[in-house]
Amino acid sequence: MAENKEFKVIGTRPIRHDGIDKVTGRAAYGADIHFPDMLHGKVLRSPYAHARIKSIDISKASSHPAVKCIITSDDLPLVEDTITELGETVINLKYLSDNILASDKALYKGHPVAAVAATDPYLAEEALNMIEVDYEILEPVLDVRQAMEPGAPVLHESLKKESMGKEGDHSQNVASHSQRKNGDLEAGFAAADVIVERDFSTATIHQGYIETHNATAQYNEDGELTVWCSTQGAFGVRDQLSKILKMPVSKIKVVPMEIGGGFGGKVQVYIKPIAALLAMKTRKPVKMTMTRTEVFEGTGPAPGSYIRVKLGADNTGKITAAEAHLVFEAGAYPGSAVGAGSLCIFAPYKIDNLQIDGYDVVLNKPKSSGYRAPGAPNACFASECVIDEICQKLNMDPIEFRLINGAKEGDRRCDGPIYPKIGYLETVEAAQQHHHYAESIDQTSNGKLRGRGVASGFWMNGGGRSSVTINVNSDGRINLIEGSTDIGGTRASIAMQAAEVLGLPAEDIMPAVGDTDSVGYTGVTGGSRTTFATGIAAINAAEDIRAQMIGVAANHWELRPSDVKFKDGTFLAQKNGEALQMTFKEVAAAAGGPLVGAVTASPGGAGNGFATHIVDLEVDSETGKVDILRYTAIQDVGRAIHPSYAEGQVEGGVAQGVGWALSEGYLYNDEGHMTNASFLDYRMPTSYDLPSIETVLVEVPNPGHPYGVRGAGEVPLVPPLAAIANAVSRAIGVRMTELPMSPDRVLEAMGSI
Amino acid sequence: MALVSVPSLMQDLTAGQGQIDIEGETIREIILNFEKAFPGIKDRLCDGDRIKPFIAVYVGSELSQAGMREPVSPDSEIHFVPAISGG
Amino acid sequence: MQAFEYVAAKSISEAIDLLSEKGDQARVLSGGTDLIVQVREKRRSLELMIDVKQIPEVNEISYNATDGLVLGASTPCYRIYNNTDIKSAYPGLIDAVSIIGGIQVQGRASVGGNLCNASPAADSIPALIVLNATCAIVGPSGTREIAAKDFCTAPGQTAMGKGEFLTSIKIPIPEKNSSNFYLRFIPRNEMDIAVVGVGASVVLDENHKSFVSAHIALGAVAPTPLYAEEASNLLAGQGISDEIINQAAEAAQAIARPISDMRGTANQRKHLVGVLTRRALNGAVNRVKETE
Amino acid sequence: MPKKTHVQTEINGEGVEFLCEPRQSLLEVLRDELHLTGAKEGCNNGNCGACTVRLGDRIVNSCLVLGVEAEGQKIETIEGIATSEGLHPIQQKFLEHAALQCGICTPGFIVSSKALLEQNPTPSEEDIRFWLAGNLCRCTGYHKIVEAVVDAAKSMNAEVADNG
Repeated sequence: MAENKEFKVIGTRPIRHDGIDKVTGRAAYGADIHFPDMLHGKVLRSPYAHARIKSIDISKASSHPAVKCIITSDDLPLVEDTITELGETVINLKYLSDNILASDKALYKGHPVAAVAATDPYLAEEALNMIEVDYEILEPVLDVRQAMEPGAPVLHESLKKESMGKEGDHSQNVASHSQRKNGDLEAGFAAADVIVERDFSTATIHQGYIETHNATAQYNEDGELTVWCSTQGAFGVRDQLSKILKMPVSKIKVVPMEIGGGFGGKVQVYIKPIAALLAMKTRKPVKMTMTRTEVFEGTGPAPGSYIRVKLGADNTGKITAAEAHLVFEAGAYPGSAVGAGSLCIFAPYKIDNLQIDGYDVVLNKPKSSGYRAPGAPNACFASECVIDEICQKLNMDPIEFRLINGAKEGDRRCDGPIYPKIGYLETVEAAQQHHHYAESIDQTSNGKLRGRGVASGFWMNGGGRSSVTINVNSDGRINLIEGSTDIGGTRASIAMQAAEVLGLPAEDIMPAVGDTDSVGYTGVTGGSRTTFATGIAAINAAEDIRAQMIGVAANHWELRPSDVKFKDGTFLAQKNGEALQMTFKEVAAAAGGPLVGAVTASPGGAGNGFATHIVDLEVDSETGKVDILRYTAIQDVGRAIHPSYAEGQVEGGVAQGVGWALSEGYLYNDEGHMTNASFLDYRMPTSYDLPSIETVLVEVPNPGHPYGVRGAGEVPLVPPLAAIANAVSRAIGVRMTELPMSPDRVLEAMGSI
Repeated sequence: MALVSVPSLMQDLTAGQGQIDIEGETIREIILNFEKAFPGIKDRLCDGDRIKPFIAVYVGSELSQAGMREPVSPDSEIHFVPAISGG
Repeated sequence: MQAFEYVAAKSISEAIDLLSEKGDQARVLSGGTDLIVQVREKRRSLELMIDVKQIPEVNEISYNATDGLVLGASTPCYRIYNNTDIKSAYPGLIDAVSIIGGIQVQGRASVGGNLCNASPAADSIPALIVLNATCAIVGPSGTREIAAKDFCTAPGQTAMGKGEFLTSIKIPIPEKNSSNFYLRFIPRNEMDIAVVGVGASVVLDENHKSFVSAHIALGAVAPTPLYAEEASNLLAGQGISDEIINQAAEAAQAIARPISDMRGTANQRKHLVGVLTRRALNGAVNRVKETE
Repeated sequence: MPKKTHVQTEINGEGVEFLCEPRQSLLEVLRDELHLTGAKEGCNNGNCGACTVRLGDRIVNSCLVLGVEAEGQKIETIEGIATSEGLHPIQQKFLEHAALQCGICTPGFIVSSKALLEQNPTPSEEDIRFWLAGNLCRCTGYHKIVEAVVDAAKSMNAEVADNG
């Protein structure tokens, strides 16, 4: 952790402003909302993975005395089958609407088909069982490669393959094909002394946030809709509600409650429009919360994938050519993270000859959604494993190999654009110098096989729109209202940037997350954008306040603003040879009224994120069980505003990566029913499954941010899958190419079963 | 003249040419001149007067936020790349 | 979750009357860590839960050097592993009750409940089988005892009849030079259901050179927990060696009839029976040696 | 609506009476009837620990306890852990070590950790990781949580030393 002597607040570790509420149980999360007269909503979900909905009979259920309202897709406004821009993403409205309540077809087990509002949650559940749905059961398709086969069951009759503006001629399950190509692939492979080509597959997995989705809606007689909910972006929810319900955004207020984890899974709406519709029809507050099983079966998981990578290098270790073929599960509707995966797969390296093809494929699983660096972990698992095998074939140290091939400022990214200032090589050098890498490990210990793995990862990081309002109180303390929901301590990291500008201690800034009526448009807390983009908005607002206060001081001293200087929270001037000075608090008092700074910003220049991880682990050769012994994660964060929370992002990403690599994955039976839709059998790591994780924050300041911030939240999940796979493969002497590396798969790879 | 990289999946319209110098001070002008040289290009890149949602435009190393209005300097390098969705 | 009635029975006879009256629509509630989830997830329907935790007999632990252990069926795991007598006499039982769920579950879950839930993967049952435990059952027609190895008859099914319920588990005092051990395999280090579980108890000669007798029981490889009789018998009178332990492990594998499910494959389970049987036997033997 | 039962219990040192259906869990009673929403529902089947409360002399998942079973019991929830003196040392150390991110699992972790330190004032890292395995956290990777509990144990033992 580099010293930031030039800063007063940045780089320190104050207690987060919302901390006390969260350790005392007072913090109000979405499910903590209660209205005395509220109704409870429940969703009827398809028991089939693929079925035509012939009819829905709600007459029996409607006669239930506790039932106040029942809705089906007929109650949703008709929306056109067109792609439109929605906030910061693009989406087909028909698909968006059909995923809320299925219209003609149910496309996955758990797909909502109807919803009930009743006076009691248990009675709402009872009423669901009285709704009679007539299904025509269709054959499901659950594997991307099978879904691409001619003659596979087709999910959407209207879906035709899109490839860079060209539309296919017949309907099938491949939603899109993208390609990135540079140089001369054939020549590149011809120049290679060693070539490795392998197929990889990764399971469908879930973000696993501990708080399930929830929404409470109220509709007033004047047509104003309010929705209290758990979301990564209140404005994104407002945009989606406006499109799905065909309501003007100004009629919708979304109140973001505290959020119990998102990781990309709380951007897309699910029950929010249903709660809204039930509230609009009953004119009563309607509260809905999902069960854990509903979350697994009915919300966007991260896509499972099939990836083929071919890589060539010469005897000096220089990569001569790289080829990748990525096929991602979109789920029931188009839009997987294959685009991001294709962009990230070779991003840490300078490769002159390459071709990357990405395919987005629909199949009978829930519509996939983002999960922390969407697509990149899948993609880099494949590429970083092939690189490790190349290193073995060349008998070359994997860190050395990365130093030879690593990308730096001025090199060309795989899809053409030139890299600005990046810190990839700095993470590799830090790994090389780290005592973890210096200390060797024994290959075996009491019958266990040990291995060390190294892998790198990339995430582009995002900018986008953020808004911040700063109000200076007469006592000199500051209320800061931001639009970014705080999932991991961003109230602190944003307040600290404003505090730095104003020369105040972090504690003098009181940050709050505003609802959509009380702060300007702000994009989702996602894309590793919040500390960067909302931070810039906060810095700009603070600079505005500083200028206003210089004016106040000048006015007070009867000087020109240009005569007043500001240093370390004090205003200074010279008048008739006399040194004048006022503290921030004195000027705030002198202002004689509130000072307000409101800013909206949409900064580019987010600055890419890179990481390099080292893991030591142990394989029980008799049971196939893998235990992580030691983990070191090195990441360029540009500048750590609050180092503890930057480290926390890394440690959390590593833990999720361990789960993805070893124990997590959707299991399906032949009918397309998930067989492990609970925290018992969807195995996320517990505290007893992990060692202490050592984090090294490298700081290569991002020129696109006044303090050098780079997004830090997503890239930590990119290297672990490959790092762990490389360590297991080196420990057992067999290449592992399928995730999760469950004990039975390890035993099979070793030929024990 | 700005240097435009032609996406591989569009090179069927440029007779395999991967990089082409094109006049223009905005992305709109670039695309219109591109269309003059290689008819059909505009339909691939645009819906009416806007860039298709699944295509992103880079001018140099910066992702364009202004779409068709994005200014272009003579020494700019322009890349039409698949937009990132699902993130 | 369906609606149901709740009664906290104050006496065994009250519980028996309610059970006889309601038949399979009544269920005894001890820790509830299985029962409540099953009803909530609609895997079991009932009209009445009979809470027996206020009946003294089902909640007591008593141990003495002549009769051995009487363990109230509803005694939660945390009281069992905090009991010093049980720790020294039946370490294999401690192994099992220390890994059922997390600490919170162990604050509620009971060995009686584990038996009555009759899961093939129940952790405590193989441990009880190798300790020659018996289950004390009361019912309309009085009291009877069933060997732990005969208690489960099928997944979720027990040897208890209408109106009967389990009041306590009895375990004889351990013989000299004996010890016992239970372990399971799970993908994580905690919080999973056993992919395979194996319990072993051994009695050694004074010099700890050979087996006087041994018992081996298997979990999660058949519709009920299994007593591995041949594997157990072939160890009796044999010198302690890797060879004989491997033979026992192979004999145990021979009776395993595992299925493939979301927790493991049949092949994996068959393989693990061998691995865990070896580890359980060695674990028990080492405990005898350590107690010197 | 099925008949409700009257239950008399003690929560965080105060006598409390409530009505509930037998099928309502203690968690539902705490949150929906008594509006003590500090205990959270993460899985509703005993696998995440977000609903952990103290019941008598041990901790339990309140989603696996019936409200009616609270009759005559003593219950402690996250709301009862800070006193008029201020935060409990464990709460303070969670803040100092940044041992929370989204915070949804935090009440469960604090209730569990308090129970651990009451019965084992000097736990090893291994003890802590084993004890807390019934509490899932998806944000932190547990590293800072374990550090916070270790440090809380230190400061609590120091206090004890000072007072005696």
